[in-house]
Amino acid sequence: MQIRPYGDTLDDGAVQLSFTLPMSNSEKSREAAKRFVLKHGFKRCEITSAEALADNFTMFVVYAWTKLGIDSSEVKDVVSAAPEIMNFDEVNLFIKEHVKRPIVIVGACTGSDAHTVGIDAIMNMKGYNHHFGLERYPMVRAYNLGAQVENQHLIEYAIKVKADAILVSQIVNQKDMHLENMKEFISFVKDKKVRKQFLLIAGGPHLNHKMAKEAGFDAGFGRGSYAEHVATFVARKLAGKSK
Amino acid sequence: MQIRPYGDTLDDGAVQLSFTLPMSNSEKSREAAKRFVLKHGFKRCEITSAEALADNFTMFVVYAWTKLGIDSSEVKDVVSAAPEIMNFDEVNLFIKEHVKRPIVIVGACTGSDAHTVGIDAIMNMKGYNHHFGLERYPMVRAYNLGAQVENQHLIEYAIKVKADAILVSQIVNQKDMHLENMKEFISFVKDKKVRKQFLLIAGGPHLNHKMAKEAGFDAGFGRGSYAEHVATFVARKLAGKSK
Amino acid sequence: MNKLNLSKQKTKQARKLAGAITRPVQAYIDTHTTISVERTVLRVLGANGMNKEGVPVPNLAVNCLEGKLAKGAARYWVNALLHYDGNLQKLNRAVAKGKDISALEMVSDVKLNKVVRPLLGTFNKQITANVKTRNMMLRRYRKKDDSPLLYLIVATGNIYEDVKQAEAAAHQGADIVAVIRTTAQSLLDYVPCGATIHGFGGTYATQENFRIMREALDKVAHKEKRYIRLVNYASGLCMPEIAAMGALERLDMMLNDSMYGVLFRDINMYRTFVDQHFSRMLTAFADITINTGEDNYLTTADAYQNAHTVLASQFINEGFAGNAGLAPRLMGLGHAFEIDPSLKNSVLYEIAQAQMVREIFPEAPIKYMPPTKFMTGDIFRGYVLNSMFNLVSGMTSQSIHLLGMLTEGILNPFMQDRYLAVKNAQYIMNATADLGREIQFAKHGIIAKRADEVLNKTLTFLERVNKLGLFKSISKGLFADVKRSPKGGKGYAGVLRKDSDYWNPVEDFLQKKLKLK
Amino acid sequence: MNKLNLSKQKTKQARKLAGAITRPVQAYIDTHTTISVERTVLRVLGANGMNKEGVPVPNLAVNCLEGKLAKGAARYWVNALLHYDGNLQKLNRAVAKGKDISALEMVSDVKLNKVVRPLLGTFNKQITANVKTRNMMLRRYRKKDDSPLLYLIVATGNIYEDVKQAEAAAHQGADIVAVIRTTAQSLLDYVPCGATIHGFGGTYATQENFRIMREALDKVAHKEKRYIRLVNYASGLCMPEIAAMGALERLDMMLNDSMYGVLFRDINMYRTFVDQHFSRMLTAFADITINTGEDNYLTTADAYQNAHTVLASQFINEGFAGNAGLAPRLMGLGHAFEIDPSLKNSVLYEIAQAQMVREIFPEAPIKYMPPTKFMTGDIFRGYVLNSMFNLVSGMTSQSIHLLGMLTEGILNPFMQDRYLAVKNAQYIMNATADLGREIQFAKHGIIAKRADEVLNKTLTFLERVNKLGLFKSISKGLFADVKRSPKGGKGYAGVLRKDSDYWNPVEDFLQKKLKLK
Ligand code: B12
Ligand code: B12
Ligand SMILES: Cc1ncc(COP(=O)(O)O)c(C=O)c1O
Ligand SMILES: Cc1ncc(COP(=O)(O)O)c(C=O)c1O
Repeated sequence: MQIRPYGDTLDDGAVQLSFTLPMSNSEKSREAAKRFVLKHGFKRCEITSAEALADNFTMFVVYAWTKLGIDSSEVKDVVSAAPEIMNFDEVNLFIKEHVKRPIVIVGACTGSDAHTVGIDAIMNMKGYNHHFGLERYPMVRAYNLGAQVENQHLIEYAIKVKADAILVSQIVNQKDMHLENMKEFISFVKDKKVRKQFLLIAGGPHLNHKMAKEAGFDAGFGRGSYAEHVATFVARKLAGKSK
Repeated sequence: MQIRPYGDTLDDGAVQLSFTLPMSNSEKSREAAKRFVLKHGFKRCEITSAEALADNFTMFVVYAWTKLGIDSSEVKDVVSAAPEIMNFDEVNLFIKEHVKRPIVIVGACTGSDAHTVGIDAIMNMKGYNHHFGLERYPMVRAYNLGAQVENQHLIEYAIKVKADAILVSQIVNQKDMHLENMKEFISFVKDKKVRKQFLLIAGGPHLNHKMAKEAGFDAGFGRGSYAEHVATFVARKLAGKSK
Repeated sequence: MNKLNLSKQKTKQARKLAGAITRPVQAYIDTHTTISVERTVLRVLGANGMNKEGVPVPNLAVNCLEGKLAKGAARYWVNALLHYDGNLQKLNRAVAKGKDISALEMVSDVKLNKVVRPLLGTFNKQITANVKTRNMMLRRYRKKDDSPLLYLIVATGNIYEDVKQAEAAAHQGADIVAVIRTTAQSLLDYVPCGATIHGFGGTYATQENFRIMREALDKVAHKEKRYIRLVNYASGLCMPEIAAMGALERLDMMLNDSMYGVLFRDINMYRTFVDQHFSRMLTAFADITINTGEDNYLTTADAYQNAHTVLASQFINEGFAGNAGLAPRLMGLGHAFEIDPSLKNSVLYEIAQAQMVREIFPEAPIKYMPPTKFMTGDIFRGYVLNSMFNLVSGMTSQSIHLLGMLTEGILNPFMQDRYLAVKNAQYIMNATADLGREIQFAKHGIIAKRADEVLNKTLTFLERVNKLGLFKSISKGLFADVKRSPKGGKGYAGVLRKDSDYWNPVEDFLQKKLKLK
Repeated sequence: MNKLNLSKQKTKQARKLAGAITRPVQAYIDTHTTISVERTVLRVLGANGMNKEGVPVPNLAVNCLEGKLAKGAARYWVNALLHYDGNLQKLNRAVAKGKDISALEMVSDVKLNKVVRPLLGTFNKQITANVKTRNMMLRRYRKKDDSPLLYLIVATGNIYEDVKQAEAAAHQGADIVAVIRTTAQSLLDYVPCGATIHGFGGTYATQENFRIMREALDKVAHKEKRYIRLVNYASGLCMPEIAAMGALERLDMMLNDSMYGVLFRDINMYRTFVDQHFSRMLTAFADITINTGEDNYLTTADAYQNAHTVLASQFINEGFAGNAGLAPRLMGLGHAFEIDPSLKNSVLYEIAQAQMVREIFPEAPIKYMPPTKFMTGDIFRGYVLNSMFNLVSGMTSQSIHLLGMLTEGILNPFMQDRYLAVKNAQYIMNATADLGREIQFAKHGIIAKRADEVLNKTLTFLERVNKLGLFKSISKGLFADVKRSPKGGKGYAGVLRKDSDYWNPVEDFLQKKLKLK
C-alpha cells in the first residue's frame, strides 16, 4: 500500500515547507522557490509567504502537493528496541524472576558533550516527567558518571563494576559529532575485546534504535525515552526473552 | 549559478517540513516519514517531532537537507506585471501627460466567489493598508461591481462604459475554481470578439503574473498588491510605454 | 464580574433602545409568515422525504398551496392526513408522487385540532428526550473548569470524511464540532435530503447528515469522556427548517442571526426577520444555543472603528431572541478578534472589547471568533496571532471559543492545523488559567476607557437606528457597510401576511411551551 | 513600580545578607591575584601578539614570572619596557621570540611609576573615547519606547559568516547581537589571536574578531538607524582578559557571572572570584553592562522549585558587582522563563518572578532568557512558548530580552528562525505595549503570593549560605544542584596570594577611577 501525506483528504499528499533562499525578495525569487520545490518531486506548490530576512535573503512558506508515496512494505521491518514496555514494578519483578540478581548499569554523556540532563533523566533517582530513573529501581545498580566523560574511562569503569549494560548519551549532533563519538566508543570496546560482555545502549534526541544499531550498539533511544524503556530492554535481553 | 536554501550556511540546503501521515504514531511511522522525505531528493533528514492527531494519524515536523538546487538562469525570464511602480501622484501625472484622458477601469469578483474585500482593496476610495484605491485617482474612472458577478455581465458592463481595462478578482481556489472561472471569462471575451479592446487583469491571493498570463490575461497580481500596481500597469500599457 | 466599571445606566439604556428598535419589527413578524416557516411547520408535523427529482415533501406540499398559504399550511397538511387514515408515511408518499393537498375537502377546525394533537405530542416527546439525553451526557462528562469550550470546524464536503475529521478533532480536544455548510446552500429555498458526499467548501446540511454526525460524536464522546457538541447553520432561506431538523437530531448549537442573511447573503429582510423568529422558538424549545454572526461585520469593516456596531447588533439579537423565548444562557452572541494586529496596543483593545461583551451579557455563552482577516500566508505569524486570541479569550472568560487556524489565510484547515490550534489554546488557557481573576484594569486606563467609548458609540448608534427604524437603517448601510433595500434580496416572494384564520398549531404549541403568550 | 507589594524590609534584609556573604570572599579577593588577572594587566599595558605556536604574549610574559608573579607582572613588564626604550612593539616582539622578562635588571619603583603613567594614559584615552562614541551613537539612534532590547545570537564559528548573519539580524530588528563562543574556549587558559574561521557551536573570542564585528555592526547601525550592541563572554579561565579586550574594542555587554564558571564549567572557585572582580572593574570603567548567568540554574534544576536560588544569586552578584564599582545600571542580572509549560498557571508564576526581579532591582537592566529546556522538536509549540515569554517580558519591562528560537530544541538557529523570533516579539510587544501599566495584580492573588513566597525562600536560603559561608555552600551543592570543592576545578594553580610589595598600577588606576578607595 502506498502511503502519502493527508492534508484534508486521503492521499492528497499535502506538505508544508519553509526555507530561505539567498536571493532578494522578488517575483523572481518566488519563482525560484517554486521551482526548487517542484524539483523535489512535488506536483504542485504555492508560495504562501515570502519575507525579506535581509537584502539578499528571503524566507518562504510553501504548501506543496505530491504524488510520491512510500510503500508500507518498505517500512515493515522497523522495530524499536523495546516494543512492549514494562512499567517500574513489572521490570523489577521480571528481573527478580528471570535474571535472579540485580543488574548493573553504567552510563555517561561522553566526549566533549556537556549535557547531563538527558542521562540524568534516565538514571537519576528522581527521573523525568514523573518516570523514576534507574537509581530508584530496587533490582538495578546504576552508576551515572555525568558528562564530558572520556569513552575510555567509561569502558574501564564498566569493566570495573562488572556492568551488564553501558549507556551512552549524546546530545550535540553538530557536524555529526555524536556518530563520530559513538563509533570511537565501539572501536575502543572492540580493541579491549569486551564487546560481548556488555549490552551497549545509546540515547539522545538525535538518535533512534536504527541509527544506534548501525553505529554498532545493541539499542538506541530517542526523544521521549524513559528509564523503563532501557530497563525493559536490558532485562529482557539478559533473560534471553527480548521481544 | 546553483541556488540552494540557506539554513545557517551558504548552500547547506536546509528545509523545514511538516505533514501528516495516515499511520499511528510509532517508530515505524517515523521511519515512513523519513523515507517519504528522502524519496523527494533530500539527502538527510531528521524527524524532530511526531504527534498523534488521532489513533491513525500522525503529524511530523521534519528538518531535511538537500543537494538539489535550481539554476539561477532558469528563472532569469521571470517578470512582474509592473516592475517599477509609480505612486499615486506619479500615475496621475503620467496618465495626464501620456494618455491624455482619464482611463476607465471596471472590476468585480466573479463567479460564485463572494469575497469583495480584495477587489475593494484595489478599487474603493479608501483603499487598503494606506494605499488609496482607484476610485480616488483623479485620472481614473473606476466601476466596482462587487462580488458574485457573472463573467458575461462584467464583460457587457465593460463594453457599455467603454472600459480600458477589466479587473477580475478571484479569492477561492478550491479545486482550481479560480482558474476555471478565469478561463471561462477569456472564452466569453473571445466569443464576443472584444479581446483586443481591453486590458485584462486578474488578481487574488493565489495568483501571480505568470499564472494570469497563462490563463490568457494581460497581467496578474497576487498577495500584497495595491491600486498603484494596477494603475501603473494600465497607464504604461495605454501609453505604449510598459517596462 | 465588573472590571470595567461600565455604567449600568448606559447598558440599561441600550437595552431599552434595542427594545424600541425590535418592537415594530416584531409586530411585523407576528403578523406574517413565510414559505419556509410553513415548510417547517409541516416538517414538525411529520412531512418527510422527497420526490424523484429530489424536491423535498415540505416544498411539494407548500408549493401546491399557492394563494392559500396565508391560512397556514398546517391546515391543509393535517386535513390531508385525515384523508390518508392518519398515516403519515402514506401521506408523505402521496405528496412525493404529486398529490395536490390543496384540493382535498376540508374538515372542521375542531377536527383538525384533535388530529394535530398526537403529532405535536410526538414532536414534544422527541425533543424532550433529546434535551434529556444531552443534559445527561453533559452531567456525565462534566468539564472540570470554566475555560472556554473549544470549537473546531470540519468542511470536507463528504459527510463520511467529515466524521473521520470530527473524530480526530474530538480526540485532539474539541468540545464543539461544527460541520461547515457547502457554499451556496444558504441560497437554496429547500433543504436537500439524505447523506451527501459532494459539497463545496463544506457539506450539505441535511437531516440524515445531522444524524450521521450526531451518532459519530456520541460514540466518540464516550471514548473521550467529553460530550462533543454539534453545530450547524440555521441560516439562509431555510433557516427555520434547519432549526427544526437540528432540534430533531439533537444538535447543540445553531449559527443563527437576525440580520446576517440580510447583510451577507442578500436575503430579503422581511423574510429573514420572520424566519429567525420561528427558528429561535424552535431552538429555544430544544434547548439549543444560537450563535449570532456579529463577527462577520468585522471582516468587511474595520474592527477598531466598528466595534460599536457589533455591540449594537448584539443588543438587537438579544432583543429578538428574547421575543422568541430564548433564555440568555442560550444566546451565543458573537464577536471577533479582528483588530489590525499592527496597531499599537491592539491586544489591549481586544481585551477591552471581549471583557465588555462578557460583562454586558453575563449569562450569555459568548461566541468568540479568531483572527481571520489579518491572517496571511505566513503560518508562523498566524500561529502567534492565534495565541494572543487564545489568551484574551481565556482571560475574559469567553464561552464558545472558535479555534483559529494557522492556515486561515490559505486554505481549508488540514487535520494537523486543527491539532496545532487545540494545542495552542490548551497551553495558553492552562498556563494563564487564573489570569482573568488575578488582574484588575487601571481605573481610567486604556482598556476601561476603550470599553466605555465603545458603549457610548453604541448608544449613539442605537439612537440613530431607532430614529430611522431598523429597515431603513439597513438600507442606509449602517451595519457592516452593506446596503440592502427592504423589498430587495432573495426570498421576498415567500413572505405572506397571515390571514385572519391563519392556523399554525406548531407556533401555538411553541408559544405555550415557551410561555410567550 | 510597585505592583507586588513586596516588603521593603525583606529586600533590605536580603541585601544585608548578601553583603555578609560576599564580605569574607571579597577579603580573599583583595589579597589575591591570578595569572589571568596578571595577563590582563599586561594587556592593558600594551602586551600584544603571539609567538609562532600561537601562544599570546601576555601568557609568554607571565609564564616566565614563575615564583615572582605575586609581586605583580606589571613590575616586570614595565621594567622590561624600559629595556626596550619604552617601545612596546619591540618588547612584544622580543617576548614573542622568547625573551625572559624576569631576568632583567630592575629599576626603582619611582621609575616604574613614571613609566607606567603614559601607558595608563593611553588606555584611559582609548576607553574614554569608546564610551563617548557609544553614548553618541546611542543618543543619535535613540529608541522611541522603553520596550525590551531585542537580543539575537550568531554562532557560525566563522567570524565572516557571523558578520553576515549579524547584519541580517540587525536588519530584522535586533538591538543586541551576541557572538556565541566556541564550545571549549572557557577552559582555555589563554585567549587566541587574530580573525578565526573555525569554531564549534560558536566563534572564538579574539580581539580581532571583536574588532571585525564591532566595525560591521557600526556600519549596519547607520543603515538601520539603530545602535547595535555587541556582546561576548567575559567568562571562563580568561575572564578578565576578555573583559579588557571588550573594553578596548567597545563591546557593550559581557556575559559575566561571579559563580557561573564554578558551577557550570568546573572552574576553581577562588580563581573565579578573584577574576570576576578584576573583570568587573574593567567593565565598570568601560561602561559595559554585565549579564549574569542565573538563567543557567534553571536548565538543570526545576524553575518553579528553585526560583529562590536565582534571586539569591542575583543578590550575591549585585554585591560583588557593587564591590567592583559597577553601577546598578550596568548590572544585567539574569533570569529565565523556564517553568514547565504544562504547569497550570505557569505564565502567572513567570509574571510573578519577572515582576519581582524587576521591582527588586529597579535600576538594573534585567536580562531575561527565553524557554530552552522545554523546547522540543515541535517548532510550532515552541513558537507559542516564545510568544508567552515575549508577553511576560514586555509587560514586566525586562530590559535585555534574549529572543527565543523556535528551533531551540533542535539545532543552532537558522537565519529564518531569528527573523521569526524578532517578528514574534515585535508583534507581541507592540500589541501589548501598555499592558504592564494597565493592570494591577490582586492583592493576595496567585502572583503577589508567589513573589512573596520566592522572596521568603530567598531569605531563608541566604541565611543558610551566610551561616555556611559561600565556599562551603557551593561545595554542598546549594546552587544549581552542583557540588564543587574549594580547591577543585580548573585553574586553582593560577591563584596567588599578593606579596606585600605587589604592584598593580592598573588596579590602582581602576580603583581611583571607580572611586573604590
Ligand atoms: C540545558 C542545555 C544546556 C545546558 C546543559 C546543562 C547540563 N548540565 O546538561 C548548558 C547551558 C550548560 C548548555 C550548554 C551548551 N549547549 Co545546550 N542545551 C540545553 C538545552 C536547552 C536543553 C537540553 C536538555 O536538558 N533537554 C532535556 C533532556 C531530558 O532531553 P534530552 O537531552 O533529549 O534527553 C532525553 C532523550 O534524548 C533521551 N536520552 C538522552 N540521553 C540518553 C541516553 C540514554 C542511554 C537513553 C536511553 C536515552 C537518552 O532520554 C531523555 C529523556 O527523555 C538544549 C535545547 C533543548 N531544548 O533540547 C540545548 C542544546 C542541546 N545545546 C546546544 C548547544 C550548541 C550548546 C553549547 C555547545 C552552546 C555553546 N556554543 O556554548 C553549550 C556547550 C555544551 C557542550 N559542550 O556540550 C544545542 C545543540 C545543537 C545540536 N543539535 O547539536 C541545543 C539543541 C540548543 C540549540 N538549539 O542550539 N546547554
Ligand atoms: C473575509 C472572508 C470572508 C467573508 C467575505 C466578506 C466579503 N464581503 O468579502 C465571508 C465571511 C462572507 C466569507 C465567506 C466564505 N469564505 Co472566506 N474568507 C475571508 C477571509 C477571512 C479574508 C479575506 C480577505 O478579506 N482578505 C483581505 C484582502 C484584502 O486580501 P485578498 O482578498 O487576498 O486581496 C488582495 C490580493 O489578493 C489582491 N487582489 C485580490 N483581488 C484582486 C483583483 C485584482 C484585479 C488585483 C489587481 C488584485 C487583487 O489585492 C488585494 C490587496 O492586496 C479569508 C482568509 C484570509 N485571511 O485570507 C477567508 C477565505 C478566503 N474564505 C474561504 C472560504 C472557503 C469561504 C467560504 C466558501 C466558507 C463557506 N464554506 O461558507 C465562504 C463563502 C464565500 C464564497 N462563496 O466565496 C477560504 C478560501 C479557501 C481557498 N483557498 O479556496 C479562506 C482562505 C479561509 C480558509 N482558510 O478557509 N469569507
Ligand atoms: C450567523 C451566520 N449564519 C450563517 C453563516 C454561514 O453562511 P452561509 O451558510 O450563509 O454561507 C455564518 C458565517 O459565518 C454566520 O455567522
Ligand atoms: C554568565 C555566563 N558565562 C558564560 C556562558 C557561556 O559558557 P562558556 O563560554 O563557558 O561555555 C554562559 C552561558 O550561558 C553564561 O551564562
